[in-house]
Amino acid sequence: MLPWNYGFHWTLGTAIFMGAFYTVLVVVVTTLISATLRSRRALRSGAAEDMLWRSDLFDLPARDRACRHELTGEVGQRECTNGFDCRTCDTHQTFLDRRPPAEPGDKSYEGFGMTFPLDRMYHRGHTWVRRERDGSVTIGLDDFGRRLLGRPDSLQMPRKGQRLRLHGPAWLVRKRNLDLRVVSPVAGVVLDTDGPDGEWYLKVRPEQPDLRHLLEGFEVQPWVAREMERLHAALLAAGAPPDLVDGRTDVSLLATSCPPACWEAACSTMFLRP
Amino acid sequence: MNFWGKVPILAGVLTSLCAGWVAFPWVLYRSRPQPVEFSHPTHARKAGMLCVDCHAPREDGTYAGVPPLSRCAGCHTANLGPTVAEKKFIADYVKPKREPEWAVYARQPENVWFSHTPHIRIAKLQCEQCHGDQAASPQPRPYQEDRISGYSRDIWGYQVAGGAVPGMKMDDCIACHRQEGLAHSCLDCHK
Amino acid sequence: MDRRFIPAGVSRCSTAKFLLWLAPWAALLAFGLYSAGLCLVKGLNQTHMNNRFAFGLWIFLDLTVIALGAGAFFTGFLLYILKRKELRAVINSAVVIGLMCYGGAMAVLGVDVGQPLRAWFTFWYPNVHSMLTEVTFCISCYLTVLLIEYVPIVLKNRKLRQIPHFLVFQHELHKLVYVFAGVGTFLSFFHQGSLGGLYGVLRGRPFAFREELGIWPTTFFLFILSAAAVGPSFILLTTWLVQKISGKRLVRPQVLQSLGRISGLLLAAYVLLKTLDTLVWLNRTTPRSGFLPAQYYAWKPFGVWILAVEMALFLVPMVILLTPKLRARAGWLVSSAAMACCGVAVNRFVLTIQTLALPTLSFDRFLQYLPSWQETGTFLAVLAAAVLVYSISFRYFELFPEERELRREPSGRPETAPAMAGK
Amino acid sequence: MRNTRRNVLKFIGGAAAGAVLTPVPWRLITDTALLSENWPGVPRPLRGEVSARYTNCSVCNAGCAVRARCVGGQPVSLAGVKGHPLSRGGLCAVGVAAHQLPYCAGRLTQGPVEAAAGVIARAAANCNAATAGTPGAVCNPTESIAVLDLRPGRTASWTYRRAMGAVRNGLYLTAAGPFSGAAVDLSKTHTVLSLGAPVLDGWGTPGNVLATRANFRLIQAEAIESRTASLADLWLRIQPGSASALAMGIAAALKKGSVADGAAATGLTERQITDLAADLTQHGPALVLPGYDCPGAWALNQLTGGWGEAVVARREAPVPEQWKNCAPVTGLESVPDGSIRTLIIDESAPGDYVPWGAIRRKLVADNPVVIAFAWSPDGYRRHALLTVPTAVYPETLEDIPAAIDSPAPVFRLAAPLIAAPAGVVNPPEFVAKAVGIDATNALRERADAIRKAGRGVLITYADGRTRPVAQVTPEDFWKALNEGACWMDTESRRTAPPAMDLPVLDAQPFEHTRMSFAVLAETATAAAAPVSPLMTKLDRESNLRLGRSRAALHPETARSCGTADGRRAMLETALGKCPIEVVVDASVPPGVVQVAASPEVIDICGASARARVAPL
Amino acid sequence: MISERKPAKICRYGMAVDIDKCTGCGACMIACAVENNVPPGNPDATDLTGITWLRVFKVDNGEEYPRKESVYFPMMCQQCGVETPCYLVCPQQAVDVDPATGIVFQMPERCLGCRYCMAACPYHSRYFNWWDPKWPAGMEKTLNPDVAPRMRGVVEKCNYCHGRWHAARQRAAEAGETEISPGDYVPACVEACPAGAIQFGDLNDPTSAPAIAAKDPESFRLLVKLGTDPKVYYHSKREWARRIGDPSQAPSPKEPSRG
Repeated sequence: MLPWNYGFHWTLGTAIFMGAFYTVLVVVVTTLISATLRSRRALRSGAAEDMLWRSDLFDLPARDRACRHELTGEVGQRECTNGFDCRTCDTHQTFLDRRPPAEPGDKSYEGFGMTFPLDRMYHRGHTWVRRERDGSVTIGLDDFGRRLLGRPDSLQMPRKGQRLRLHGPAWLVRKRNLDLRVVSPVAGVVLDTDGPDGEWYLKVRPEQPDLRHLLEGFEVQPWVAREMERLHAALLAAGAPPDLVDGRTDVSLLATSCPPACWEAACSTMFLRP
Repeated sequence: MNFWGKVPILAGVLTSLCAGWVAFPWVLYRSRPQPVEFSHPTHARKAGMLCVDCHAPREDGTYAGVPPLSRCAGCHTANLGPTVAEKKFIADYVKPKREPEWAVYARQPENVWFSHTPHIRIAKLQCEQCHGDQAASPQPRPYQEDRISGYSRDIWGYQVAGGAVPGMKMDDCIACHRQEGLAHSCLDCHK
Repeated sequence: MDRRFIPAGVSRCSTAKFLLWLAPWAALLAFGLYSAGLCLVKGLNQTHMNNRFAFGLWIFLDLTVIALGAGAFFTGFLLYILKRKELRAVINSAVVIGLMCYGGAMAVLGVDVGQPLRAWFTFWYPNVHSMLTEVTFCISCYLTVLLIEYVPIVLKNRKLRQIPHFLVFQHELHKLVYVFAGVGTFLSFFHQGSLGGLYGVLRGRPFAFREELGIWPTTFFLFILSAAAVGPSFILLTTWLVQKISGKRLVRPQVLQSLGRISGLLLAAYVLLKTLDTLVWLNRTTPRSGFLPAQYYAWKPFGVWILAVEMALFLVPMVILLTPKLRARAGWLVSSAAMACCGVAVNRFVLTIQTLALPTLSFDRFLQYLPSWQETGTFLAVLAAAVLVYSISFRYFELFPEERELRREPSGRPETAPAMAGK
Repeated sequence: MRNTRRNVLKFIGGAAAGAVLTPVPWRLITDTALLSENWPGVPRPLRGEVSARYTNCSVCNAGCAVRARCVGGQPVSLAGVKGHPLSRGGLCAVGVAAHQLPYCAGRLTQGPVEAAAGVIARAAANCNAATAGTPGAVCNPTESIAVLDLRPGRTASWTYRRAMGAVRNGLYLTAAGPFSGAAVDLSKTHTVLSLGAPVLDGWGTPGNVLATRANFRLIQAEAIESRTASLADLWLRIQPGSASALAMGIAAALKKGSVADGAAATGLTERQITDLAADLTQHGPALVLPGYDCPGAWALNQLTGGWGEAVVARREAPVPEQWKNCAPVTGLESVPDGSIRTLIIDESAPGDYVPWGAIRRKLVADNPVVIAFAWSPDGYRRHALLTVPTAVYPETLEDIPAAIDSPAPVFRLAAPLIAAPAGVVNPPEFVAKAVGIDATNALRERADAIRKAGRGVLITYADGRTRPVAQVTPEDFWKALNEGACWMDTESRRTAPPAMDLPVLDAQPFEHTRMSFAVLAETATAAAAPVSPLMTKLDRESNLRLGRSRAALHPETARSCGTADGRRAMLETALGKCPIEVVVDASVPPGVVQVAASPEVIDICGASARARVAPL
Repeated sequence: MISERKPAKICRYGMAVDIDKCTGCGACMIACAVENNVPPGNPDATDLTGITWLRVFKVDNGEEYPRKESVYFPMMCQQCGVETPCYLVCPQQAVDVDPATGIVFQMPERCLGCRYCMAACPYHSRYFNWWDPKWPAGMEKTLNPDVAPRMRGVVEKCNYCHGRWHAARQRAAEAGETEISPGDYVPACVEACPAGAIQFGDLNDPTSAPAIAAKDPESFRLLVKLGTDPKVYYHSKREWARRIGDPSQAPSPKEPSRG
């Protein structure tokens, strides 16, 4: 196949054949190389967590990835393709522009026997984020999450000064021999850590002030409702006893009363674990 | 990756380079010295002999092979020189009339049909042109046989008389045949 | 115990049960490897091939398997180049099937040649006018492409992707997969064609020889078409089989139906051209080379019936697959797909085996050929290997992305997937 | 350094990258391919000086002239000598590969040489003792010793006769029928009626037959479509074993008698037979050639007018006078049954294989002694007490008797091309020595006698010259003979052979026993003699000829025997049985089993017999 | 072929076979095997797995006795001159056509044994080494040094005794000639045929036997309509025999017959 081989001589056939063959070879090799280089770059820039988050998210059923504007009924059926990072989503902005100016609503939302103060923003991994005076933010588990987990068997908090990535693991919880990672709602540096006993878990200096990707205000109610639906669906799929799955499910009971399968199903669904 | 990160890679490269260039040939080739420490220069220079004096072709021009002991014995009935090698030769071979098992560096594979006749009679080639100036060649190198293919290293590897002259590989034949416009098909030389 | 490797959100049988399923196939593979080893060590005298029947079961197998494996490239082509999104549901499975088909073909070819140690000469001293050269190059290239396409599927495994390098690499590779789809399509077009040309150029075998269009005999194009037509059918068939065997819903019926529809359309085109080609061959090509078409079918057991069967096996499924009502019924859909696959097998059989069985010289005789157990064993090895790899892939990798969705949806509920919105 | 696993991976990666820069992968790929050239077991032909040597083929009496291409003295291929007056450059398939005979499977090189010598000497002594003192008395028949010469007419034959002559009641036996000392002259023949003789398939001197083929019309009367039958101008398909009946029928027709019997036996019409007879007389000179199941038919030539024309008497090449007082030539059949105690069979040179039954009859009932001189394991070795290994063409130095189609006496030697292995003997010299005669120089003495007679010409092959013997010195004559020259007597006045009387009809129609099929042996050149291993090209690898231990049956016959193509079966005759492989062949007439003549088959069937085929 | 320049002299070696003369004695087949170092058949070899570069077939006119006629029909490689099927299909140039002689040649050392050429050859004159070559002990001594023995797993075929062509060229060179004189190069089968049924020569030389046969109306070639220009001319006076070359005259299926 090489011109210096004995018996080789140029003909149209050879030219075409070799042309095609080497083109294919070059294309395949260059593609592989570029893939390698790009993944190097991606690794360097630490996009790995984000990818993991996205691929985990992609493993979830389409309905778990519903767009926040679907929850609020602003759009019929829409699947989030941005891994819940609305800041990079331009459709989000158009929806925001369409919204009427928000009039001051209640201080908090009560539903399903749970309380969601509206002075803060919520992430769909059941964490809340509150801006503090000093520009830092505090992060905690929302009522849903707290009741679900109750008192964790063990807890693994990040070190002070550690850098959290958006949608990377914020802290790890172990409950009923099930390991869960709580998704970090923001990217930033850990300033201080507290625990289940305190009001908040983490104090973080966010990398960027823009927190548009978090739910707030009137979005919370439909979201919680949808979360309840999902919880029920998950429990049903895991074959939970019917008494667990009715309108008045007390989330805090799950930790103690439901069988392991349902427990895993419930936690995975709620904390967006594939 | 800092320097220390590169060290293992370099080590790997170095290892396989050594293994490939040094150890591998040593393993691959079975080396066997020529039975007699024969010197072409001595015969050509001192004795002033010509190639054909020993390597006489048959009357049909074909190569008669390495000269038999009888031809050597023609002169070496008794020591002609002081060398140990000759003493040994006469003692080991001439006296007991034992043919030395010469190893032929350039024995061609079975599927090659080579005849000296056209090269001598028609092309009028001189021995040196292919075999190199053996008269100036050093002592016979050990014969190296490829353990896998069973061929002599010389026709496949480096060249019979070192640098200057072509080796005995197909490419070497072809180069000349191409020049002369005699390369028509594989059938020219293959059987 | 291997739960951590099994994709999230899907359920798989217990490890013990799985191993139980693998065991017989593994045994078959072992036997096959033994018989292949015999052929390699003792030589091809272990087969029942001979100087007249220079090709036997193996070449027939290669041609058929590669035709069926065309599903891989064609699905990829439809998905990544023509953007038929719904086929995302089967593409991974198609890749694995393609990989096994081509890998098997290559392996068998390795046994089939008398001097495997020299097989690389074809790459070093290729005769570019030989169809076999084209086949060898394209198949080996495409096999590489398939391997590359298989990598992301493996690395996406739930456990493996925890390693950032793997995760990122498969992600980036997956982004570029359309390139490979393109290359694969290019290569496949050529080697499917060359496999047809393999016999179409045999001037000395008027039964196989065909007129030339450009530098290629008509079989070149017919093979591309038939492969493209049957590939989807085979994917359809295998998917259905896997559903039945695993007892799970893996894809929405619409996917299978659209596969069937595509298959049907191409079959229609194929039947048309094949008929045309057959007529030209019988009335023009054959008389020119001094033969009588009648002679071809004078020998038992290969009467005209085999031609009829071949055409029927393409015609009937074509009709079914192009009738939406029938297509909608799983039974009809699957059985017609199966028929199409058999059709292509018969077509390849006729071109390989019957061609060699027929005499060319007036005083020569018709030949019978039955493969030896070593040949059959080698063939079974390919089958077993394919099943093993597929089973393992099915268990640990995400071959059917829709499976999880379908699992969450209680079956029987009307489908409202966005992918289907268009139809 | 931390993280060793990563480092190991790095190392491996580096090593892989480095390996590409070394000759290792490339050398290995190349070498494995080269290994497949020198695949273990593929031999390397020896190289050496190429030369041409001449000899005469002694595989059969044709003694075709041979040019051997030798490499380093070893013959690697044989070819005919163009322009040779007898063999005309022809060489049959067996002859072409005859230089490979020494490498036949199971070739004998070791044997009880001393023991044999002892036995012969003792037997001779016993004979002499048994008849001592009773001059001229018929010796005690149970104490006679005999040599069976399968190839009479050689110098060796004379040696045997002398040896047996030296023993008081030694016998010299030949299997040759009544027709000996005569020859046929095809060049003078216009019509040939062959009663199953393989005229175009190795009979006589192939080159001569083919060269003269244009002169004569060939009529083949044979039951099977043999090679000759398929090529003859006219093929008469007669009933198996009815050749002699046909001969009788023709004789009757010539004598204007009734041909009814002949017609009945042969299955021909009376008209066909009378026409045949007319052909022979009108388109003369005609020649009737018997197959070897009806030797008596030679006599028919006396009626057709071919006697003395197509069939002529042939003198024997001159023989030293002192040899003349020796044992007479006795036909094997004329020896009383059970009269031979010690029998010496010389099958070192291929000849007519006599069915063992016919020989056994002549031996004494209680432990006879049979000594076979042979180089191949199949043959009489299977029946002999002692087998003495001999040389084989082209190792032997021996003369070849004149072929049946050479009217002129000839004398040529099969000059050895390669040395005979140690441990083999020269049978005639061996026997002569055992009975106390020195025959080591017999060939030379014969040559000198021929030279002395001064008749004839010497044909040398190397230069293609023909010289009157008179002009050649004895030494040159002998030297030339050893270089493959041929002495040929000058054409003498052609005379008819001594009259033969027509044998009575011996073609008894087959009685229908449980043996339901006729076995017919394909009698090709030296059919019974071993051949080169390469002959597989002609039988198993191409089906051109019927291979040893194979039997061809008509499809129906095969079906009726419950066997099929390629199956093993047992061929069973009244004399015995031997295993065969069935070949189905539509060209074989139904009810006939066609076999290739091999010692086993001839032992149980002879030329033709009834048999049955039982599947195994 | 790999030639850059045209050879000085272009021959088209061919054969003329008079099937009326052939007696099917098989001397040619044996001479061929002897000349070309073809090993004796393996014990398991049949007429379908054996190696006979030259094979004599028995062909009859399909009639029954007494109208039945038979001829013996030597089949060697027909050395196709154009569109040479085997040459075109070999994937790795193991088949070569010598532009100087027109001889189609198989190079065993290049062949990988894919057997595509065998499928391509309409004359079935290519043979595969199904077994390792094996000679009885001592018989290797009789091998012809001008021909290389083949190994298992490769294809081989008649090449007009190419070893003899080499030898002839050497003899020519011995006399200082570059071209071999006609008659000095003769394949083994031609030399061996006692009936002189096979003749050999250069079709470009109008005086050669094949060239004369090519003009003879009673000559024919096999499957000539395939358009591969076979260079072996058969000759017969019998009309039915001349139809052997025409496949459309093929007999209908019937009981097998030897040869």
